[in-house]
Amino acid sequence: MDLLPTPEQVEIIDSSATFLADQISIARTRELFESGELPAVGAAAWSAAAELGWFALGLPEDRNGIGCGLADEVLLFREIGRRLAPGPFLSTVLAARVASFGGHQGLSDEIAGGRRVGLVIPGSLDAIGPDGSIVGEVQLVDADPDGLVLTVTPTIAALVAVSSLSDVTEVPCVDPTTRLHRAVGTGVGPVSSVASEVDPVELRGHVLAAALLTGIVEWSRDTGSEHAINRVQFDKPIGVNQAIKHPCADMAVQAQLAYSQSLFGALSVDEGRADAEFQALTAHATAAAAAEFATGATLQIMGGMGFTHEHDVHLYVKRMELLSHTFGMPGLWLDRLLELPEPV
Amino acid sequence: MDLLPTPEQVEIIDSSATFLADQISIARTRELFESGELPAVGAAAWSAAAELGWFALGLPEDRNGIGCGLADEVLLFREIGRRLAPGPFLSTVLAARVASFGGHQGLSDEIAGGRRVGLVIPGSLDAIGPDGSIVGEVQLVDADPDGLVLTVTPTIAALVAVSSLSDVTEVPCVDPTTRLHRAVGTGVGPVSSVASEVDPVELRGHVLAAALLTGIVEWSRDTGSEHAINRVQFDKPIGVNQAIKHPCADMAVQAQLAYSQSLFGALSVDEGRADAEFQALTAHATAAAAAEFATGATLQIMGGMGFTHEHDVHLYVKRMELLSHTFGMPGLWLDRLLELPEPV
Amino acid sequence: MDLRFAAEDVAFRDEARTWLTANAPTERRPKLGRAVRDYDLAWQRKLYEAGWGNVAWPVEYGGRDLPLIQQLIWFEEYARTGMRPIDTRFVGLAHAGPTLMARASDEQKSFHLPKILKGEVVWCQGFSEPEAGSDLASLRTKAVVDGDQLVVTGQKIWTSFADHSDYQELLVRTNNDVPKHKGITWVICDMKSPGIDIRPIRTIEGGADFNEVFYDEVRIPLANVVGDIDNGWSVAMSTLAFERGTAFTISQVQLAASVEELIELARSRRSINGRPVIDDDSLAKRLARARADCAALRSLTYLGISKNANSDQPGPEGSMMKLHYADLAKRVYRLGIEILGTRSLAIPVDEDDTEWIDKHLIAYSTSIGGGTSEIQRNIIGERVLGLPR
Amino acid sequence: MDLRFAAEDVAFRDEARTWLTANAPTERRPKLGRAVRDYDLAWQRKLYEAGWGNVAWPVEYGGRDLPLIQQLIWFEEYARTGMRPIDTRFVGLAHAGPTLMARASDEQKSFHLPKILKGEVVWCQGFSEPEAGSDLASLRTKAVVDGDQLVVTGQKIWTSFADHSDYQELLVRTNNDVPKHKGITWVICDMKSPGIDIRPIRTIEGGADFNEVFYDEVRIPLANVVGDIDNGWSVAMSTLAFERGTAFTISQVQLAASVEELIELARSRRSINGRPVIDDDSLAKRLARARADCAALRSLTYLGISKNANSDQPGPEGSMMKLHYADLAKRVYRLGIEILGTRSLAIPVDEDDTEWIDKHLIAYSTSIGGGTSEIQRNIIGERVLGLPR
Repeated sequence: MDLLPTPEQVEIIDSSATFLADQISIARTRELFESGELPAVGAAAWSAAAELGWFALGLPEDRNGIGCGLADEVLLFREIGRRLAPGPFLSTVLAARVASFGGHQGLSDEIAGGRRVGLVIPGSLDAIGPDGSIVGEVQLVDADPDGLVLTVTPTIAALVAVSSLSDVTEVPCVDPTTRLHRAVGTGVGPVSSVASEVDPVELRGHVLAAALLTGIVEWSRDTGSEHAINRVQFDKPIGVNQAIKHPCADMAVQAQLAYSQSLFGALSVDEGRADAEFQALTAHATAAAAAEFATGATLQIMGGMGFTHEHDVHLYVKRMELLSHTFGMPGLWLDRLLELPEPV
Repeated sequence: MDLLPTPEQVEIIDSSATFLADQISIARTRELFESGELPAVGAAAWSAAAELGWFALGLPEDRNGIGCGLADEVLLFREIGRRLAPGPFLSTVLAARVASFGGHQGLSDEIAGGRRVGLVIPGSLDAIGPDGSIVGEVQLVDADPDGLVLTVTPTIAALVAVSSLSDVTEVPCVDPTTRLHRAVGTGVGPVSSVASEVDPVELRGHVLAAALLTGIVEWSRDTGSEHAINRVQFDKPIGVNQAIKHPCADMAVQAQLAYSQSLFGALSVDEGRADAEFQALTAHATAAAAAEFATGATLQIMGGMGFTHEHDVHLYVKRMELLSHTFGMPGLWLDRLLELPEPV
Repeated sequence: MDLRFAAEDVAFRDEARTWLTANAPTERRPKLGRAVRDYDLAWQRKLYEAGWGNVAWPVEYGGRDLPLIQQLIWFEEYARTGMRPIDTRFVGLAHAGPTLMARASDEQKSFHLPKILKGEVVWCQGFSEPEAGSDLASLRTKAVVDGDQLVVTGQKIWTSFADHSDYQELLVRTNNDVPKHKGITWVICDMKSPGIDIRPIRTIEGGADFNEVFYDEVRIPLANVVGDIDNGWSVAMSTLAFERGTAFTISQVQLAASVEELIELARSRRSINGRPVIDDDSLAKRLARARADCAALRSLTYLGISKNANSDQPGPEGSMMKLHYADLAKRVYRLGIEILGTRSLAIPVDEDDTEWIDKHLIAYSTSIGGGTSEIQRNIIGERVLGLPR
Repeated sequence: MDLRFAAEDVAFRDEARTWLTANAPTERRPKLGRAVRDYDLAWQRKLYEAGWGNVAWPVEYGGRDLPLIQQLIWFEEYARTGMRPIDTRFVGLAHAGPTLMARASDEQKSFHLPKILKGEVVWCQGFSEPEAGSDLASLRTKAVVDGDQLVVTGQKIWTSFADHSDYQELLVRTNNDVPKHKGITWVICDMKSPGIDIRPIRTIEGGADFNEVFYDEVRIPLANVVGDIDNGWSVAMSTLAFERGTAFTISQVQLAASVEELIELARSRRSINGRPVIDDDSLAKRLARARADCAALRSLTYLGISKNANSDQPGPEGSMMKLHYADLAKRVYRLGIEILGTRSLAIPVDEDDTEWIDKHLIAYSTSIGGGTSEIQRNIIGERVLGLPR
C-alpha cells in the first residue's frame, strides 16, 4: 500500500504543469472565449497534448496506448483542473477507450491522435438507450457538429455521431470556456460501444471528474490562502482573522480528502477491487462537495474582486458547476452509494 | 403592528423571572432530580405557579382564566425555558384549555389550580385515534400514574386517564429533570377533548414549545458570550477569536429570529390569521433549529467544562432534545409547512 | 402587541397598492446603456408627481415623512411590483440625499434635494478603494486645497452606476498627519468634471453596474464640502439611522417570493431520474426550511421596526437582518440551480431558467457587498454582545 | 502507487485477525470501579504474552517495531474487535511510554517500560489545568526543589483514569522568571504519593472517566524528572511523532462501522409517519454522505501513512484527520438520534438504542478533547498554509 507518486508519476505532474502553463494558460483561454472560440482551447495546443500522449495515457500498450494506470490519469487531470484548461479532455480520453474496447482500434488511434469527442449530458436517465444510443433530450459538451459524442451510463458507454441527432442547437454554457449544444436523440445506433463489464468507462469518468475537481479545490485553497497572506486591512494581513484562516484550513482538509479519495478510487478501478464502484462514486461526490465549498470560500475571501469577471475565481465556480453535473448529479450518486454493499 | 411588550407584558416577564429564580432555580432542580424526584419541580413551587395564575393565563375570563393572549404565554414560557424549569408546564396549560373547551369546566379549574397533566408523545402518528384516544405505543412525559395525559394531533386534543393505559413503565428520560413512561393505549375514550376548529390546541402547543426553546437559545447566547468575555487563554479573553465571537453572533441572530417568530406565531393564532398554522409550525421549526445550534455552540465555547455534568449546558442540550420531539419532529413540521398555502 | 395594522395603515396599504398596480412600469428594465438611467428617472418622476417620490423623506424636502410602519408598508407593496430593490436612484434617495439633509448647508440642500426627488439626477457613491474595503477609513484618494478648490487624485472602486451619474458622494483624504478617521472629507463631486475616468467592472453574472473611477487632479469647489474639512467620517456615518431598515424590506419580500416560485418550479419540473423534483425529500425539506426562514426574517424585521419606531437609534436588527439575508439568499438561489439540475448548465434556454442562474451567481455578492458577513458578525459580537475586539 | 498490501502484509493481517478473533475478550468491559483496570490490564497481559503488547514499540523495549503499514493493519484489525480505542492502557502505551523511550534515563526506562508493556501498571496524564486548556503552556501547578525532591502544589484537570493509575506524566512549573514555555518540568508522579486528592468529573453522558487531581505539597524524587528541570515542554512535545497517526485508525474504522449499523437501523426502523426511516431521502442522503466521508477519511489516512512511512516527521494529516473526524462523528451520531426519533428520549429502553444516545452525547467532546477543532484549524492554517498568526 503506497499512495505516494513514483518518480515517473512526479514527471507526469511536472511535465503536464509545464505544458499547461505554456500552451493552455488561463490568459490564453480568456482570449479565445472572449473572441468566441469554443471550446476555448486552440487546435495547436490540443494537437500538442495528443502528441504528448495525453489521450492514450491509460490505454493498454497492446491498444496503442502508453499503458499507465487510472491513477496516472488522475495526476494529469488534477493539473488540468487546477489550471482550468478547457476542452473535452475527459470525454476524449474515455472515447479512445470506448473505440478500442468496442473493436474500432482505428477510430481509437484517431481519437488518441487528437480528434476531439464531446460529452453527452442526458436530460433524463432514460434519454440514453440500453445500447448507448441517444433517444431523448440531451446537452452536448464541447461537441463538434460533424464529430462524435460520448454517452455514458452505469452499464454501457458509446460513441454517437452528432450528425445523427436532430435539433442540434448551440446555446451559451454557464462555463464560458465551454461549448454547449442542445439536441434530441433519434435512436440511431452508436458508432462503437463497450459494456461496463468489459471496461468500466463510467467509473473511470467519475474518477477523472473527481481529479479535475480536486485541481479546482487545490487552486482555490492556494489562491485564497495567498490572498489572505498578502491582503492588508486594518493594518494586518486578513489571514490573521480566523474568519479567513479557518475556511482556508477547511479548504486544505477538503483538498486533501478529494485528492486521496481520487487516488483511492483510481487504484480501486485499476486493481479491480470489489468496491471500485463505491470508491469511484465517492471520489466524485467528495470532490464535488469540496469544490463547491472551496470555490465559494475563496470567492468570499477575495471580497469584491472575487465577484468580478476579471478575477479567475468565477471561472472556477462555473467549471465546478459543469463538472458537478457530469455523469449525473451529486444527489444521484449518493442514492447509488447507499444501495451498494459496504466497502471492503 | 407592534411587537414590543406592553408594560403589562413586561410585568409578566419580570415577575415570572423573579419567581423562577426564587422557587425553581437550577440548583433546586438539580437537588430534586439527583434525589430521584421527577419531574424535578417541587409540589410547593408548582402550587405557587398555579396561584400566580400561570395555568390560566391564556384562558378567557369567562372560562375562569386571566384572559391574556398566547403572546403573553410566550413571554412566560420563554422565561421558563431560559431558566430550565422542569415539570409539565406546557401540557398543563394546554390541558386546562382542552377541559374547558371540551365542556369540563370543573376539571379545567382543577388543572388551572395546580393539577399536573403530562404529555403524550406518540410512537407513530396513528397511535392517537381520531377522537384523541390512545390506540398504540406512546411515551408519557411527566405523567402522574393516577393522573391525566394530553394527546394532541392537528385535528384534536384530548385528555386521557393514565389508568386506562396498559404496560405503563417508567424509563429514564434523556432529560434527567423529566419523568418518562412508556405505555400502550387501549382505545379507551378520552375524559375530555376539543377539536382544533374550536380551539387550535396543537398550534398553541407549537408556539409555546417554540417559546421554551427560545429561552434556551437566549440562555445559550448569554452563557457562551459571558464565558467568551471572562475566559482568558493566550493572555486574552477567548472572545477576541472570531472562531468564538462569530458563533456568539450567530446565536444572537438565531435567538432574535426564534423570539420574533414565536411572537409572530402567537399573534397569528390570537388574531385568527389564515396562515396561523404556517406561522406556528415555523416558530417551532425555527426555534428548534436555533436551539440545536446554540446549545452545541455554547457547549463548544465552554470547552471541557461544557462537557461536564457540573455545568448546566448539558441540561439545556437534553431539554432541547425533548422539546424538539414534542408534537412530532422538525422533519415532520417541514413536510407540513411545504404543503400549506403561501403565508399571507 | 399586535400584528394587525391600524385602520389608517390598512387604508394606506390600499392606496399604495392601487397606485402601484396602475402605474408600475410594465416594460422590462433595460440592462445596459443610457436607457437604464432614462428608465429609472422616468419612473422616479412618475413617483414624484404622484407624491411617492420618497415616502421616508421629510415633507420640507418634498417627501411624505411617513411613520416607520407606513414606510414598511410602502416597501412591502413596492416589492410586489418586482422592481429592483436597488437601481440608479438608490444612492440619491437612500444615502446621499439623507446625508445632505442631516449635514449639508441650506444652499447645498436647496440645490440638490429637489433634483434628486424629482428624478432629474443620478448620484453615485465614492467610498471604497482597492486598498480600503472592509477597512474603509484607510482610504487614500488624496485631496489638496488649492485656493477655493480641492484637487483630487486617486481611485475609487465598486461605484455602482458611475457612468450614469451626475453627482457623487466622495470621501477623500485631506489630512495624513492625524489618525485615519480624522483626516477624511465628504465632498460632492460633479461627475462631469475633467480628470475623471470611469472604467466598468464586469461581474460574475456578466453585469456591469460597478465601476472603477480614476481621479487625475480633479478640481472640486470647496463649496461642495459637506460638513467640515477633515470631518467627513462623521458625515458618512450620519445616514445610518435613515429609514432604519425599512428599505431592506424590498429584498426580503422578493426573496420570499423567489422561494414560492422555486416551490412551484420543483413541483413542475422532473429530476434526471424522472420523478418530480419536489418528491426528493431532501430538496423538499430545504425548500420548506427556506420558506420558514423567510417568514422568520420577516418577523425579525417587524420586531426591528417595532423597536425603531420607538427609538431614534436603529437597533442591532440591521446587521442581523443583513447577515441572515445573505446566508439565506445563497441557500435559496443554490436551490434554484439544484432544481434546474443539468438544465442549469445552459444559460439562455429560456428566460426563466436564465433568471435563476443569474440570481444564483449574484447571490455570491450578498455576503460581500455593503459590509461582509464577517464584519457583520464582528459588529453583532462586539456591539450587541459586548465581546472584546 | 498501490492499494494492495504486500504478501507479507497480507500474511500479517491474517495472523493478527486470527489471533484477535480467538483471543479478544468476549465479556463486556465493565463501566465503573476497579474492575475496569483489572479488565484492561488482563487484556494487556494477554496481548503481551502473545507478542502483541505494542506493535509500534521498538524491540528493545519489548515491542515489535513493526513498519507503519503493519501498525495500520494491526489497528484496523484491532478495531474490528469493537474494543475501545482509548482505555486505561492508552497513556502508558501511546504517550508516556514513547516519551520515556525518547527522553528518559536508562534507569527510568528499564524500570517503567516493561511494567507498561506487561500490563502491570496504569499511567495517566497530568497536563491540563482549569486555567490552561488550549493554552497548555500557561500551566501553574508549582513545583519547588527541596533537597532531592520536588514539592508539587496545584491542580490538574481532565485526567482520564486517574483513580485507576499508578503513575502520571505530570507537567509542573519550576520557574516563573522565564517565558512560559521555558519554566516547565516533566516528571513521573507516583499516584499513591501522600497529598494527592482525586475527584471524579461526571460527564454529559453520565461517565466518570475524567478526574480533577489536586496536589498538596506532594513530594516527588528529583530522580523522577525526565529530561532536565525547566526543559519539560520539549519533553512533552517529543512524542508527537510516535505512531504517526496509525492508532487513530481504531476510532476511524469504528466510526465507519457505526455508519453501516445506522444504515441498517434506518432500514429496519419506521419513522413516526409509519414509513421506513430510510425512505426519507434527506436522511438517506445524509447517511450516504457519511458513508462517503468515512471512505474519504480512510483514504486520507492511507495517504498520511504513505507519506509518514517515508519521513521521520508526521505530516499535517494528523490535524486534518482529527478535524474531519470530529465534524463527521458529530454528524454521524446526530443521525443516530434522528433515526431513533422519539425513541431517543428514553435512555434504557433497550441496550442498542442507549448506545446511540451515549455515542451522540459523547460526540460533543470530539471537537474539544485533544486539541479543539478551533486549534486544529489554526495549526493547519498557520503550519500548512503559512497564514499569519
